[in-house]
Amino acid sequence: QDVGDDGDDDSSTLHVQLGGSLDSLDPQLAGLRNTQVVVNRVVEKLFEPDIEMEMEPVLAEGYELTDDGGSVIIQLRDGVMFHPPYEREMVAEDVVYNFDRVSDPDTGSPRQDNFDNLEDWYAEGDYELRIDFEEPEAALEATLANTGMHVLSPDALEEEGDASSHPVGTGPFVFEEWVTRDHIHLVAHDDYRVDGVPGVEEVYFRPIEEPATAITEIQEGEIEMLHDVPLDNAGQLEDDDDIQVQFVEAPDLRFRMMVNASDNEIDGRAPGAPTQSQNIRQAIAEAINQPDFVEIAAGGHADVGQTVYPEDNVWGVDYQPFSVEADPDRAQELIEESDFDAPVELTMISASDEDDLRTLGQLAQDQLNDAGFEVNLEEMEVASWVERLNAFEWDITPNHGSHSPDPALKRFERMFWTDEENVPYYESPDSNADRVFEIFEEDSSELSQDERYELYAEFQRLLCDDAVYLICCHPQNAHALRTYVEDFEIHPMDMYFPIHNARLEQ
Amino acid sequence: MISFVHTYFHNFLEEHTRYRRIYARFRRNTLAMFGLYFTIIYVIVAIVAPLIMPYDPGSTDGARRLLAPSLEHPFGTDRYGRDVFSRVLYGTRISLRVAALVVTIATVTGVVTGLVAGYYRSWVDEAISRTVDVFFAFPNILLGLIVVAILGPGLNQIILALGIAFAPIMTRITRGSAISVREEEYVLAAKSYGEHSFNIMFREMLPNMVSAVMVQATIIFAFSILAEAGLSYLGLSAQPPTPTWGVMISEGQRNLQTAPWISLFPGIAIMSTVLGLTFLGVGLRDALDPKTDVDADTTGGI
Amino acid sequence: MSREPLLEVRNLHTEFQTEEGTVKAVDGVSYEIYPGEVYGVVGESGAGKSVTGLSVLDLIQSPGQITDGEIRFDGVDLLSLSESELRSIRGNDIAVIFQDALSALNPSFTIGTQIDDVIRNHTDATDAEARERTVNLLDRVGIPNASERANQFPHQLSGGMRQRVMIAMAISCEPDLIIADEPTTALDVTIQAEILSLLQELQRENDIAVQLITHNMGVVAQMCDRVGVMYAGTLVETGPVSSIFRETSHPYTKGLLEAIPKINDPRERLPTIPGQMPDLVETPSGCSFRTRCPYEKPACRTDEPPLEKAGDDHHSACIRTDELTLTPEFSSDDELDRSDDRRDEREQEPLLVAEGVHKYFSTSSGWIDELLGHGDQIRAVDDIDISINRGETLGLVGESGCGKSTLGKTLAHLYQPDDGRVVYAGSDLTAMSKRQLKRERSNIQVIFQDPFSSLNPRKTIKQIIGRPLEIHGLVDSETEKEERVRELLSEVGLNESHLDRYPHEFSGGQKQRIGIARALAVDPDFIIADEPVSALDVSIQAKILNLLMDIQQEYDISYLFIAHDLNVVQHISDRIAVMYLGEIVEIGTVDQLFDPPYHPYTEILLSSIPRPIPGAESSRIEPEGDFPDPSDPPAGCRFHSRCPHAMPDCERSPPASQSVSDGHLVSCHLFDETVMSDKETDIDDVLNRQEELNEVLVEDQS
Amino acid sequence: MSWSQYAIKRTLSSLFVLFGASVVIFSIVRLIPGDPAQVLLGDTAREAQLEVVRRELGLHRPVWEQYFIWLSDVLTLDLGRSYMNNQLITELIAIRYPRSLQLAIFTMIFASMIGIPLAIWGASNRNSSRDYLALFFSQFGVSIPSFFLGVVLILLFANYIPLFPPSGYMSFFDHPLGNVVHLFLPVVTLTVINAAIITRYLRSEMLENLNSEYVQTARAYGHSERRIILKYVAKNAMIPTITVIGIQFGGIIGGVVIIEEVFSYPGIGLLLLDSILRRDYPVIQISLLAIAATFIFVNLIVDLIYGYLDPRIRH
Ligand SMILES: Nc1ncnc2c1ncn2[C@@H]1O[C@H](COP(=O)(O)OP(=O)(O)OP(=O)(O)O)[C@@H](O)[C@H]1O
Ligand SMILES: Nc1ncnc2c1ncn2[C@@H]1O[C@H](COP(=O)(O)OP(=O)(O)OP(=O)(O)O)[C@@H](O)[C@H]1O
Ligand SMILES: [Mg+2]
Ligand SMILES: [Mg+2]
Repeated sequence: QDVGDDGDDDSSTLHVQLGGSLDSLDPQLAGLRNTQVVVNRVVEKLFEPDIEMEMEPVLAEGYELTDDGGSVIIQLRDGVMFHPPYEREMVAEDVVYNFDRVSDPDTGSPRQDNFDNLEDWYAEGDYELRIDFEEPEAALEATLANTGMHVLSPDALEEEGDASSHPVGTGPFVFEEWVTRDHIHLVAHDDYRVDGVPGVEEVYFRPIEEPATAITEIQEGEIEMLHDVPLDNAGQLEDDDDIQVQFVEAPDLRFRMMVNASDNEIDGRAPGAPTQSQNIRQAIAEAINQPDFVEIAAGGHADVGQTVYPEDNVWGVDYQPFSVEADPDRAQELIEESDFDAPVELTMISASDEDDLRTLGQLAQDQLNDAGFEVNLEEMEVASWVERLNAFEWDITPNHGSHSPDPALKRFERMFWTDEENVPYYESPDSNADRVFEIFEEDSSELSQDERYELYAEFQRLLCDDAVYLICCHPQNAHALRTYVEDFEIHPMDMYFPIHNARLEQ
Repeated sequence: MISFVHTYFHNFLEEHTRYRRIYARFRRNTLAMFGLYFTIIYVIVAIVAPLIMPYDPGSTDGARRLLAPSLEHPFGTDRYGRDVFSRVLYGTRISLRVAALVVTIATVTGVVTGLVAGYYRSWVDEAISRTVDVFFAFPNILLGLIVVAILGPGLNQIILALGIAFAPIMTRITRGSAISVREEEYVLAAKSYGEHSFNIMFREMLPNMVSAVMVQATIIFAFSILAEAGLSYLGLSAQPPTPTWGVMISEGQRNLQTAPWISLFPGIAIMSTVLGLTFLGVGLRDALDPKTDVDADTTGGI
Repeated sequence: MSREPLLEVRNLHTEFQTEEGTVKAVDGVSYEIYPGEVYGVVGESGAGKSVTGLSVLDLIQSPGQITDGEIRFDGVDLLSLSESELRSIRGNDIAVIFQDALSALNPSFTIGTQIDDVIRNHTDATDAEARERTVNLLDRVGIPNASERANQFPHQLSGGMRQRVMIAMAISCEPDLIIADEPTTALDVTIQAEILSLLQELQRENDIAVQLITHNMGVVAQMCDRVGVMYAGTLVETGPVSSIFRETSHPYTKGLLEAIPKINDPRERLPTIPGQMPDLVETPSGCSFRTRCPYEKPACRTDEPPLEKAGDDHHSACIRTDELTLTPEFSSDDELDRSDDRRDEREQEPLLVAEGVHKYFSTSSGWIDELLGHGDQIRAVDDIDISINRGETLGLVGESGCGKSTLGKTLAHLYQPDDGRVVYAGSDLTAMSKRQLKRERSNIQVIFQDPFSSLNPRKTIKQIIGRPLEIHGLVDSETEKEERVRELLSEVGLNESHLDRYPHEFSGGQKQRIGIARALAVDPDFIIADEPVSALDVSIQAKILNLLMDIQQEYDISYLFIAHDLNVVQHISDRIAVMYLGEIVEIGTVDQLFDPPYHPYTEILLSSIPRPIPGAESSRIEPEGDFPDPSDPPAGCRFHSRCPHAMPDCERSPPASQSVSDGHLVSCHLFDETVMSDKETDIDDVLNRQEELNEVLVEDQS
Repeated sequence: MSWSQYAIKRTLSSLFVLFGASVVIFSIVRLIPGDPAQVLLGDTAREAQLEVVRRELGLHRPVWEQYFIWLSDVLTLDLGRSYMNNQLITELIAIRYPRSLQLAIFTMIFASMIGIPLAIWGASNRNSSRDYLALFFSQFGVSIPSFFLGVVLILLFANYIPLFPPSGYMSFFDHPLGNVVHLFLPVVTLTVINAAIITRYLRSEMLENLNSEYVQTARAYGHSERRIILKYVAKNAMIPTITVIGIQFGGIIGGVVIIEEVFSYPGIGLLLLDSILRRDYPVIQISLLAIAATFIFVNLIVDLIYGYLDPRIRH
């Protein structure tokens, strides 16, 4: 429930559940996905994918590539107003200011890599922004739509130091108040450039982690929408006549296991760890029972598939080298082919305060134990998990969540980075690592869409064969809403939660 | 089984009048006897759990998830398709292990520090007591939480954490008891014939503090089961696939409306175990209480 | 008897259901109390005295129950009354005074409130009236500043004051009968004397009947008109106090009377009663005393003797009453020459010498107190010089809290003195290393006061006595140890087969014997006996005293014998030291101490002892005020605040120790010629008075 | 020792304990593994970025230096900002703490209202069925895990019979009714447990006092059983019970972690749990300090009351 709600049901207040609380409201700095869910409707970017996953200009109006493809000139929308009390029109300099901020190492944004291919950016007048590339850019719109490319009010940033507790942008909602662990209050931006948007006067985001609680709350009508529908419990909500659940295939969601193939001793990796052997990794892949993951981890609302992108996705490939249901016998055979004897001991780390990770980890543990492995599952808090993850002190770990819909955006996964500080974990000798990195590093901007597809299809197949990046299933994105919430249509990527379209039946 | 234990216990106590009197007092207390029987059953279940579990407590099955209690699955199944009954049985073992080790750690630490503080008094006492005061400012569950945050989650860490968390109360109880026992003249007597301090503490004083320590240990035993469950509820205890009751309750909470049995049975298991232990503890205290233990034959001439 | 009895108890039976069986605590007791008389009930511990008293008011709580009998008060059968009718009698017509006033008073209400409550409970006095009456009562029982004191809590008062409060409460509703259950047992002799005389005064003034329960024959003799002697739940003898003492007709009463050490009695073994009281669960058939009775006949086994007439208003439950003459054998030797059997000439070589010993305790608890300057120093032992010769017994007396035990423990080196030296057989204990000290520990041993706490309840007798042997390497093997423990047990008169028993299986007296055996185990030369008999009944006390004297004779041991009872101390000692507030005020041989002159404090102590001689004229000298706070002792002479002879000098300067004759030291300005020379009062006056007192004391014995 | 002397002494020793607690808090917080910079930036952060953040947070200084900086900040009430969202910690605490306080106060009021009469009622009818009822309730209440009771209550009163909201919080000033309704289930849960503890403690105190000699005196002076129990015994038994109630109160404030988690009640417990998970050192420290300080403060107050009512303990 909320604080500050005036209580009369003037039916223009929306209460929305969030699956977890936030750390920060600074969209350029925050690590958690939920921050994006909330802030994306307060602070906008130049582009954003629509529900068809087509890129749509938001703060931009259009763009023109220079002939050599080395630069782009982006026309900005005019009449875009920052929120009060920093009300003024947004101009190209403001975008430059934001780009400077994110790319500046001193800011400490985890989104710096967005700028890896951007050489320079400057305003050409109030409504034109010019960007020079290092290399021609294949996925320009997607890059500009990426997390961290938000345009915050420079005035507000100057005044407050950062946006972590008070984000000021140009979006349909104005940030009003945040009481940690309690609620985030947004109100309609009256001067928003689109008429009739947003559809409600106020939104309260309430973090409710406990699924049972969230379900009760929406059934009681205490809240109108669940952002994070536990897929497991979706059936229960669907049974309720007052509630509808929207599902959509998510291009960016996957339940996956990372398998540590590295033999890099600098990272404290013991020599001769079993997962350095491709046989063992493949045995692991054979041990995974995808339908059980679909049922248990996603309550049936997921698709099987072994490659990074689901089959129906633009980048999807039809490639399933391992049995979809577990094949313990095959796994045993693979183990026998390796230098290891069953049961093979594996160290799995997982996070105890992330429901999905726990489920993935525990399921995988049981399935592996049935197929000739002995998995020591260590659950820890996310904070420790991240630390362990980065220290590579594990053989296998569940991971989940979303990332960019375009594989060319080199934010694929931390484990593929190859700069000085970040040694890739994936460079095991008996693997396709070399070719994978080659593709990863390859500049695809010159290529046609079909050629790019082929390239990344190969990439996915190689990755799949190597069994370093095991897809358990592709969960769907789902939201639940009371039936009197109208005009809301689910977005395939849950961080673009189109709450500004929702309105309440009078 | 029970009657065997009963007889054995009885014979053992028969040997000594003091114990016989304690046992007689204990036996008249129905609740205490209930607690004793319950605890015995609990310990037996913990020991033989692997033999009587119908299923592997960690075995998942997508096709059998969230089944209501039936003959096949007396307590139903959870969302992983695991058999709740087997898990509850196995959980007994875990909670017994945790509780037994926590009690050991807390008792050994608490008794040694409490005895040293109560015996030496002066600055030693001051240092120990103030440290205990400081620890007392943090509720048990918080101490556990912090220690687990430091050591990382896991059964052994929980055991250590709770051992640390419960030691101060044991220190306090022991110290209090040591201070009063120290005033007894036999302590002075031992000193007067040159007994070593260590022997005075552990051979003269400690045996006379056994009942206070034992009663407190039973209480800690019960409380550590509760505390472990609480910390597992927060996801900080044993690592999967080890089932602990607290983890089961917290896991079941997400399916509470549709499959309440997942949380309910482990909850009942905790409750009845702790209840049994509490009755046992209270019964013990009443039976051992020196105030009711008046020696009737100490009056009269020579 | 022309008057109607006020209280008439007939054939009272009170039983307790316990795990061991039914305890027949009161087993057919009949007696009556007439208006205005003091009826004493005596007997050893556990005889059923208290239960009898409580039964009168039907205050027996579960698991106890009055199973039979009749209690008539003022003609009304109390046992037939309803609870509320009984309540209107309790405290109003019959009041009770308990032994331990601290626990008998409610700790969290002021004493004023507690008395107010009683008054308002039985009268319709308003709050203000009740309080006024309370203050008057407190004033009446001798509490200074009564109106302020009324607002204090029990723990803020001294022991004597608390007992006065209990008395005030008892007389608050002008009862006809007061049941006083050992009202002075917990108090020091000087305070006991005050309380007894207060009680007597009030009783006479208001014509109140008193049932006085006590185990002290002296108190009985001094206070009572008639007496009932209880043994094992029954009354064995009852009658006027003088005939009980002078025409004793029950062997038990005789035993009780003879076992008391008396001033001027010869230093020899005391007559004792053998055996111990049977437990009240399975009383033997016939006379319950027969197993301990020297006059037992076969008939005693079968017949339960009824109370039969043994004289005017004198009854005794012994079938041989008529045949026996049982007048106690008090020594009648007026001119007893004590130097005969005292060893003052022998072995004057000092064994243990304490020089300028100080032992202070701090009352602060922890560093915060110290930081704040809270807490004071209690000078428990303040500059004491003392020496004990080989083979002698030095008695140490003084009021509770004066530092006797502390001195004892310091001499035994259980406490490290804050200043001064303790030299034992020529070597300085205070300068010794731990190792040396440990060796020395076998020479000095301690016997403790409380037989219940001085033995570790979790150890067998063999372990308890054997441990010192092991520590000092006096035995080489387990069998040798066992052998030696057996020897020691028989030495102290215990059955050798009791080796593997635990302390709780022994009676108090037996435990004390075990304690003595433990002290003897390491073959010490010097034993500090810290009130070894204070917790025991007279009959047992006599046996322990005998044992201690036997041992001394056999092993040539020196004793420091601590007690607060001068009678006991003088019985066993060669020399006596009198302690007051951390200092020794007088020291000398028994003769020197009891023949004037002596210190005013010794004089008070001596005069306060209730003597077991009915009708003896009270020669009590009243001290002034209470025992002062040991953390804030009076300046000058510490005793001046209570001294009847206090002079201005006494407040100013502490008296130096004066040698009045060979080995007789007194710390009092009265005996300091430099102080007294310019005084009006002649020292001779003092001496004369004291001479008279002494004559009275000696006469009493005949 | 007069009461005021006692009060000064107790206050000083409380301050000392508080100081000890602050040292303990500060040092254990440093022992928690996990790099706050890493948590702040997420698992995709790079080393250079982490270093910047660490510097910003002052994590590069020696620990003892950090402690004294922290202590002086706390003493000047400059509690700093959260690592995570840069919120002023003073504000965070000011919002969260009163909620837990409200929970604790309501709980203790109800628990006392139930526990005290129940104990007196039970003890005054020793071994009757009423006594057994009180005894059973008290044993039952201390045996049930709070979170389990909470879960069951949610199931019963939020799901099956939807009377109360299962979670959340409403400000009393904006929504008096909503506030009360939201407090209902957590307060009931905590009340059952705490009332049981009070009952258990007070009952045994009562029984102990009923065996004491002053009760015999009161009987001997004709006071009625009713007055003996309700006036004499109850007062004596209540005095130490106050201490227990105080300890419980402090315990609730600190132990609310679990109950706040069950009911998603945004109090200081959840704040603490959250910040432990996020390695938000400044918030962990201050929350722990606030909890410890409450506990120490409540105990101080209770001891002072105790010392006032029962002058014996001043010695
Ligand atoms: N509440 C009780 N339960 C069981 N036995 C009891 C109880 N009260 C007294 N007795 C027993 O009754 C007997 C008489 O006790 P009582 O207290 O009257 O003795 P007493 O003569 O007053 O002794 P003392 O001088 O020690 O006070 C004792 O054997 C005692 O053990
Ligand atoms: N360990 C101690 N700590 C503090 N004060 C003490 C200690 N032992 C004794 N005292 C104090 O020292 C004074 C003397 O005590 P001590 O026990 O020597 O007296 P006592 O003459 O043996 O008395 P009693 O006849 O009651 O045994 C008392 O005021 C006592 O309170
Ligand atoms: Mg008695
Ligand atoms: Mg003493």
